[in-house]
Amino acid sequence: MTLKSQLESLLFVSIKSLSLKELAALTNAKTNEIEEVLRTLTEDYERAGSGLAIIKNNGQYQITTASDNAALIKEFLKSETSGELSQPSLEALTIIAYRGPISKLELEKIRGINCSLIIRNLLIRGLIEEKFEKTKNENYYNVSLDFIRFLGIGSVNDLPDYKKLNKSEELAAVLEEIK
Amino acid sequence: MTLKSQLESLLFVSIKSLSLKELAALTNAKTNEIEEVLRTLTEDYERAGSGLAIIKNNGQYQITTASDNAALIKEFLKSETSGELSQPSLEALTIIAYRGPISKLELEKIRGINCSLIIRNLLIRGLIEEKFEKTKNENYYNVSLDFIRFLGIGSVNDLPDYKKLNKSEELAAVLEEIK
Amino acid sequence: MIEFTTEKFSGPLGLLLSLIESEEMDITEINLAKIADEYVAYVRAAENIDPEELADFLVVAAKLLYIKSKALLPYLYTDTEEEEGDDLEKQLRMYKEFIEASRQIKDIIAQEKFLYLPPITKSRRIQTIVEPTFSPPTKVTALILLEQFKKILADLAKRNEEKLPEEKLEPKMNIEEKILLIRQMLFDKVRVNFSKLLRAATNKTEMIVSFLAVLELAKQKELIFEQDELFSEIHITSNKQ
Repeated sequence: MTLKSQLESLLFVSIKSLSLKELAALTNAKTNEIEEVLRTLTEDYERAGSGLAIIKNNGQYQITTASDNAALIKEFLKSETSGELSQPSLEALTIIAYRGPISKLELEKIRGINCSLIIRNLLIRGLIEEKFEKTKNENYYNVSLDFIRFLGIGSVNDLPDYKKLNKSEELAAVLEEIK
Repeated sequence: MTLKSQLESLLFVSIKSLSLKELAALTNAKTNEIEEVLRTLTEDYERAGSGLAIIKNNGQYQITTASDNAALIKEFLKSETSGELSQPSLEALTIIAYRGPISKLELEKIRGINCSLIIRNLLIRGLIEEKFEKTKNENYYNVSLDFIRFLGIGSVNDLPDYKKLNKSEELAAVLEEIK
Repeated sequence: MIEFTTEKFSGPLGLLLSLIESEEMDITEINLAKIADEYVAYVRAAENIDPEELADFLVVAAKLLYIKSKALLPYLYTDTEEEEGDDLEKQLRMYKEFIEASRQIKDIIAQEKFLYLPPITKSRRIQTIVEPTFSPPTKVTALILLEQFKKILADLAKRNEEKLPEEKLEPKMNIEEKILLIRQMLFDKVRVNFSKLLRAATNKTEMIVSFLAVLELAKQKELIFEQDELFSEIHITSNKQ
């Protein structure tokens, strides 16, 4: 693949913005060459009226949405994370509330479907929190403090029938299978 | 901004894949118009040797990195590729990919064996999706966008011999008996 | 007989296909008839077949034996019954097409051409939208969570109870039972007509089982067969007297 294509892919997936130096190390190209290609790419996007744009800040590069679409995107992101939860999300949230800390795998075993997207959505809405358990080499999930307060309780222990439901045999049976 | 630009921006920021209907509601455009623009966009990316690609499955769209940069991005993200598929899972997945939407009964008729467990595992891995068909009072299965991404293709239409296997007459005859 | 490992096939059709392919035979009804004994012998000897899957293996065994019996005794079958063998042949051909496709998919997966999504992280979104990141659904309350959780537990309890569908385990008359029955018939009657024995079967599976039982008894030299001319009635008597 061309350097241009590689740079585009890298900026696209990176969580943080990338410097010329970092990009050079990743692609085995020279920094001035990369700088030149990124300039072309930036112009390409502008000329083509692309929905994406390359922004440069402090020598760091990043792909973002084109500024002309800002209003649309803002509206969309707002709608995406507001409003009621879908039934699958509500169920996942419930299980995390009563059984947290719980791993993604455990949650998926209980729900019977892949939960990557649901977890991401709940995380972004600030309803749950992720914590990496070193000993188990896995992420575990809990409901967030914000959500607990939102429910008007002091902790998950105050959830109705918490003690009984937290220890439910049905769940234990399903989770047992994982081991 | 042009519709093309808006679609590009929306796909880039969305947590989940977007359907033509959702995109239509967001952009106030018609679904067939959007479908046409997305087709052009997909071709533009391919022709320009872009680092990005548009993939499609079951009327849902997503924007991803180009398949040729897979090794580079894997290295960069230090992502682990998901585990091996067992032979039975691979078989079931193949049949669902070529023949989806397909019911459990049809799948079992083709494989000659009960597939409950395999379906459950594929659902948890997010490689297939389940949809309840009201008119037939039965669950139907399709491969997911994650499956498309896992293979690095644009849609199921890119699978080898897709047309032939999707429309196989022998298959139709075998499945006919179920009814 | 060739040794098979479970990796080589998955399910009854996979086994059948590996048998046919290892003999380098085409998938035809005649070849299926030839391979029937090998298949049955394998299923009988196999220890690695999941008991829950055994029923599915036996269904294919029954179909194969039906095809075989038809090849051996064509006069017993009318044209309307053609379909059974035709059906298995078609099914296997189609299965083979998907197996070949699955090999190609395996190759595609092995190339590791994964497509990656843009990251959706809080930090990235905050750049676009400066708003508090806690956005709860308005209608959720602790009581709703309780109600949901109870429903989930009820569903789980139901799922845990779900066993194999009953139809899978429908009692089939086994060969041993049939052998006992034939012995009894011969004890009572001295001589039995083969066609009558088959006609007594209430369904195809039972007919196949009867046929197998007769074969088994013949193998053990318990029976004597007499036939006046080709394709005429076969008379069975006991060898024990």
